Amino acid sequence: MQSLINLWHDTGLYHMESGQVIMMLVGFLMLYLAIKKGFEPLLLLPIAVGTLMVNIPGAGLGWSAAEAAIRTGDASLLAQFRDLFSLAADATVHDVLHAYHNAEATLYKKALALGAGAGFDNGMLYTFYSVTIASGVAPLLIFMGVGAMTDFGPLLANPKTLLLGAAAQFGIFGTVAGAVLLTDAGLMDFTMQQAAAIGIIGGADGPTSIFIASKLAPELLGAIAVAAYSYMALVPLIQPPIMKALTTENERKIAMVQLREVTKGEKIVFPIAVLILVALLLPSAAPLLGMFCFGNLMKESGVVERLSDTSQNALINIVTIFLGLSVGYKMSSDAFLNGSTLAIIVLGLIAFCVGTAAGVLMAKLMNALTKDPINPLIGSAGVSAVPMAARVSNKVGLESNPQNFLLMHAMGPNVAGVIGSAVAAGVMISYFG
Amino acid sequence: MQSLINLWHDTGLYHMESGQVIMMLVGFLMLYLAIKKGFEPLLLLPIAVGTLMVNIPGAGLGWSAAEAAIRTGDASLLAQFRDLFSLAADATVHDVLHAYHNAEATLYKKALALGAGAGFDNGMLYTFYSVTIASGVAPLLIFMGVGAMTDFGPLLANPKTLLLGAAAQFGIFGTVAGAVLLTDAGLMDFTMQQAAAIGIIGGADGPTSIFIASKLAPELLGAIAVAAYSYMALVPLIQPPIMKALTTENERKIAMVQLREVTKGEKIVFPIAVLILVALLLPSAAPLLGMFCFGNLMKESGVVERLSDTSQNALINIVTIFLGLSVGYKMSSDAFLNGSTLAIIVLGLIAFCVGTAAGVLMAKLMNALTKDPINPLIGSAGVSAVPMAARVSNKVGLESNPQNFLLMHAMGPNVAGVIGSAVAAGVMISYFG
Amino acid sequence: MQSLINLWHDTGLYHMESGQVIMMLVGFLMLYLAIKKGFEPLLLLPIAVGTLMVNIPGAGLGWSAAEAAIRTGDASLLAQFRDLFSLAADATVHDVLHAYHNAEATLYKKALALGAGAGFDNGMLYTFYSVTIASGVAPLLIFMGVGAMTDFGPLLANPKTLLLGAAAQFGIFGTVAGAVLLTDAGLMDFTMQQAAAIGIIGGADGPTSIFIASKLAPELLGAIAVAAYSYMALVPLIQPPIMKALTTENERKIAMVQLREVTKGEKIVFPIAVLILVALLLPSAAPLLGMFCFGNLMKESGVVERLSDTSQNALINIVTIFLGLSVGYKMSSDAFLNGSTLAIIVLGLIAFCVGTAAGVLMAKLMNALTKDPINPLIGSAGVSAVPMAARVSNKVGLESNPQNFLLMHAMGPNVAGVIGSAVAAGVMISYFG
Amino acid sequence: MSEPSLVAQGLELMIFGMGVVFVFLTMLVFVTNIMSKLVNKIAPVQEVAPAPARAAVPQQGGVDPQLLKVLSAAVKEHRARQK
Amino acid sequence: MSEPSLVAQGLELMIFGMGVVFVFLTMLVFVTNIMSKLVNKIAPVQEVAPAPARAAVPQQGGVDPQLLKVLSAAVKEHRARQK
Amino acid sequence: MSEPSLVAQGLELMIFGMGVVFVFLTMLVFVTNIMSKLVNKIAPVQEVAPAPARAAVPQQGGVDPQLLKVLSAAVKEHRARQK
Ligand code: NA
Ligand code: NA
Ligand code: NA
Repeated sequence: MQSLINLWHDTGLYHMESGQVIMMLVGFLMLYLAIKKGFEPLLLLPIAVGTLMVNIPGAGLGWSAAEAAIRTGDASLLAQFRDLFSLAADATVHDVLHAYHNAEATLYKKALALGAGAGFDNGMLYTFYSVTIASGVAPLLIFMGVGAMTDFGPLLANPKTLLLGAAAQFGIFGTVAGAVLLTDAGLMDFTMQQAAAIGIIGGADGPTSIFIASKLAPELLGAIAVAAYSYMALVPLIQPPIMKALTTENERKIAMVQLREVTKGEKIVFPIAVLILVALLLPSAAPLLGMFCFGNLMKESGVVERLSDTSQNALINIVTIFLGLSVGYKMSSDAFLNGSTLAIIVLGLIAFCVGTAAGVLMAKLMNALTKDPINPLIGSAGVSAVPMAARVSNKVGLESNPQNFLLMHAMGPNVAGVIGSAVAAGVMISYFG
Repeated sequence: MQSLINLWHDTGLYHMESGQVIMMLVGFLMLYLAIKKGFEPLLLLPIAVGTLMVNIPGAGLGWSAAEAAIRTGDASLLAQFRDLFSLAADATVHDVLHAYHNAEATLYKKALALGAGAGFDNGMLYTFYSVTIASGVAPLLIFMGVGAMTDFGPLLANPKTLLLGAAAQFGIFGTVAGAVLLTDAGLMDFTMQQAAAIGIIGGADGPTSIFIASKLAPELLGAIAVAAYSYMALVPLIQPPIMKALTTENERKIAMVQLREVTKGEKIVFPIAVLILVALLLPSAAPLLGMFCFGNLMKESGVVERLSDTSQNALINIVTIFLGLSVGYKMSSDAFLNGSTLAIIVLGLIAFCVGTAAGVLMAKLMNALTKDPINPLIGSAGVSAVPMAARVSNKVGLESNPQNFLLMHAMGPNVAGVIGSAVAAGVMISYFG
Repeated sequence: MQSLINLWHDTGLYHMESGQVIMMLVGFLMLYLAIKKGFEPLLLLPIAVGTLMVNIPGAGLGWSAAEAAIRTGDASLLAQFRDLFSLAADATVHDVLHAYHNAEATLYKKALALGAGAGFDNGMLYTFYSVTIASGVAPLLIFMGVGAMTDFGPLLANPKTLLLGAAAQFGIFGTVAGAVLLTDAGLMDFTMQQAAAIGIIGGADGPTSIFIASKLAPELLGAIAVAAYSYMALVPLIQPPIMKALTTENERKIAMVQLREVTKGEKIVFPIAVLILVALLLPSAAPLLGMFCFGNLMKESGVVERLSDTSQNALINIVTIFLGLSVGYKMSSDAFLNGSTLAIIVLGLIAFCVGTAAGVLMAKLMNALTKDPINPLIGSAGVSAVPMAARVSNKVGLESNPQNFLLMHAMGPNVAGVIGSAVAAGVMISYFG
Repeated sequence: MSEPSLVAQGLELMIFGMGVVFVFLTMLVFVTNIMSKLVNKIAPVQEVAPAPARAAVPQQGGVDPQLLKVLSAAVKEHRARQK
Repeated sequence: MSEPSLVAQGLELMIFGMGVVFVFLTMLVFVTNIMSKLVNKIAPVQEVAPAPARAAVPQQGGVDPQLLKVLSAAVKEHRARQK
Repeated sequence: MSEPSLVAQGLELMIFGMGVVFVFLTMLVFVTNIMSKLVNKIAPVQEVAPAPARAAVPQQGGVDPQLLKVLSAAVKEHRARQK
């Protein structure tokens, strides 16, 4: 009979909390957006499933061995955790969990060892998160694969579009300032680290956002990742109104000079040059830009096609599956259902808008200062979101001048935006390191 | 000269024990079955090679750093292990090993640290086993890949065949009861955990068997895995006599109603529906069924083809290689050459037979109760062993009625059997958790 | 303002040391050789990028958490490390680092835990190195993939060419003796382990060299790996003069008997036979030869094509990427810029030359003793470097006799050389184990 | 409360186990039937939007299916004319 | 030395951040321009040596591009003649 | 028992090492010869049973070789006629 009761106590229904129900609805919403609306499905679909799984009540897929031991262990084990965290004898499970989640590294590891020693296992999503994200490895491998997919040709043909990729990063740093001002006004309560992690959404680059959030504010990682990928998917809706508001019809009609042919040699040397510049100026950007340049060099060198193919396909796909599920681990109701998430959504949108505007305005400025005409519509592509943002530039351009194909011209600032946000990430790691 | 003696002492011949010779013969037998007989070669071939490797005398491919230190370390190191396990000063290497293998988690980890600290390394197969099976990750990834290969169409066209997949799981639980009765009769000495792990062989699902065995009775994992895969390969021999004995010629001639077309939408929503039901009713089945549904959703959603392809190919292949070799780690002579293995082989066969019979009888019962005719031959497919069991249903059906193609009808219970045994696995985890 | 200074202190320029500049030049040289000269680019390109990355000043990609804590932690943390290593209170960062790098295993692990506990992370390349090379796993997986790419047909058609693969291993052991004599003469200061690790370069087999170096002399791994792959690429330059010097024009014209057809059965049984011989005679060679035979059996059995394909493609490519970058971790200026590297380069070249000569001389000896004529040019292929060395035999042969195609005949000793150097590696593991 | 005998535990696990399996799969029958009706009534499937951005990267080793279609169509015509 | 206010830190990070981003990318503009000129003047690209040894193993699932070229050329001719 | 000198150890390793390598590979020559005879006499290879179940899944990104054969045959005919 006891077993029957155990079994009922083991059902999800018995344990279901309202927060978990809401998070499951969030998971379904993401599935809908990924499958029916085509919102960055490669990431959003695994994130959605991870969200559903981590919120299955009682399944403990997101629990470490320590959390499982605290939640489901017997009284004597709980007492050992109380001792470990120097809590009073009447501290509840909730108190112990709170102490565990806020423990500094050494104590945290002792708690893990205590849980594992008592025979508890890490949950699947916790394991995936530790190996892929907490270690920092997964975003770097994605960056390597993206590097191997990137063609720097259009950028090399017109290097000054790098400046558009620089300007658009104002979306990142403007948002940091915004988050700080919100805190100062008492509306929110962000630390500098959290403000920086939120700002990086404006980089419009998923792996960079996850990389920085895991280092500066892992508690916000779920919301940041979801916001970053969602807004990347929404670029075709977000950008055009801003682009049109900041440009005149005549500016949008500007035809640009045909891009010159770029040689194989230039393409091979460029990633090496970037790497040298990183080494000289901003070592803290070395992991992200190093792996990005490595991937690109594998592609352009032409001598390691097998490795380039694998990093663009099997490897990046494997990593994407685990990365997505792992982000789900940070989509538990405690982590997601609070005011921060709302602020992240609002600030993330602002970051995208500001970045878009800054890119367009920079293009207008350059147009005023240089000889070769620049269509300001390609400035918006500086936010990254490759190749979506470049396609948006092209589409808006065609509306004003059906003969004017901006796609290739916009690819320059577009890939520059990737470099730009990796540089911004490096600045943040250096600032807080 | 000493070196020459060392070298002789290092040969396999010097150390070869009879148990190792027998296990190598078992390995050769598995190779023969895999290569010449086509018995589930994807798993049996790596398991066979793992078996050969782990039984190479003196190579220590299956030793942890602790076991290597105990077996080959000097006297002072052995004394440290004696102290660790609180053994008397005259405890032999054999006693220390015994204490090590039976140590509880904390002490076990201390032993590993002591061995590693003395400069010993984990053997290759021990490493593979820890990472893939002990962590639980490999069977889950296989399940994801299988999910991405599974077509639920036939099941969705005729959902009541799910009940056939339920009935066939009686092979699992009937065998548990059998193992317990054997123990009660004094013929064997199984714990409840061991009985449950053996029963799961009746699920006719390799990864589920390995997943459950690694959690409930890792000491039996080798024999359980080999039995599960061998009997899955033997389905065409085991099932037909039972199917024919339980059905009349007229029953076998029953023609079934043509299956309706299933829409893409249904196929997309189905894995989500399964996941919801798991969340509500049986969270302990969440890892297995969650990954299975994730794989299927990747396939059916159609928006993440790259991920679906990779999980069906590169990823599942990589995991299969490591999983197979890792099972070999549990094929050492101590673990395999004992009465338990014989009992596992006998009970596993009984489990398959009982499951087959239960499926057929359930089909006859449903046929009596419902309107649409069900050919009872498709009941046997409820054991899983996809798609072998469904093919067997089709083949036996054709013998009685050369115009009656049961393959698609049998695919319904066949995939239902996969869900059924994952549910049974969840029950066991919940029962012993 | 302080932040600005921090940022300047964070630039690479501020920290750049001359050693790092030189190592970066070494990295560029390797890139040049890989991309423009086609020197084993699959390995040299990732190694080169790893070299660049690990030498980025201040980026710490090659630092463990402990090294990062010692180098960049505050005074109180440094004091804790001083205590850990029992150093005096005035020990400098440099002294502590020295103690850390030379600590025995237990103390080393404590230092890692102390660094991690203080919130420092392992650098990317350190992580890759630990997982792929220090664990020994990556070279073994490469060996598995190479096994799945190897055709033993030519060897099976003429098994006595195995002896050529044996003779060429004199390059390995002769070099060991040479390194020891250099040390005895006071010219160098190698331990036996280091001498052995250097000698293995003569095996002309990259993964074997890395495997042995990681076990016997990890401090020399970078130079050994680079030397091994570079000389493998230089085989077409190194071997022909030696081959011509040791043979007469008439010997080079010898036409060999057409190779017989080899059956599928022989090809399937051969890797199993090798594995049995390993088990009986040289268990210490079991990891390398076991994985090699496993890969070959997957290929030849024909029943696990998916696994064979994956091990030849996705898996070996993934491992190669990480292996290459990880070797870069050992290309820091301290480890590389010293007399040892020069000696390794010289001794490695000697090893190649001696191995080549031994193979050719053995072929001449066999030719004198047996009936079937052997063209001594195929002896040089015994060094391994598959299939480059066999092609060289063919090319030199064609120069003397444009009708004489030696390629297939040379493939026998060529793959025998792989087995031979794995056996030599086993001898070394056994000798020092 | 004394530990029940091993046999009792085994029978208990059997009954509970089969019970849960049947409850779960029976409910899944109902859920599936309802789901199928709902899906086919309320939301007849529309083709999903083409996957954006990086999904657009061609599959590994893949051959343009369009090209293959063109080629095989051409070959068919070619053969037809040969007859 | 007291900790600067959060707002001050935020503004500081903004200014430094944008500064570094612009300095880095501006230098990259110059480096790229110089690099392109150097590369195209000093070392006009020669085809690299064919990748040796294991690189020669055919790519997974790949289709011989040469074959496809032949095929599609054939199909084009074929169509041209059909017109 | 004093430690032998480094040179003595080096020579010892050389002699033992080459000895083991030759013993191992010489035995492998014999084993291979015997194995080949046994295999070809006792068990002439039959085709193995087609790999079951999951092995049947088509390889990643693969192109139907049959299709390619048809296509290239067609193209050859096509060309032949053009001459
Ligand atoms: Na960006
Ligand atoms: Na089943
Ligand atoms: Na060799």
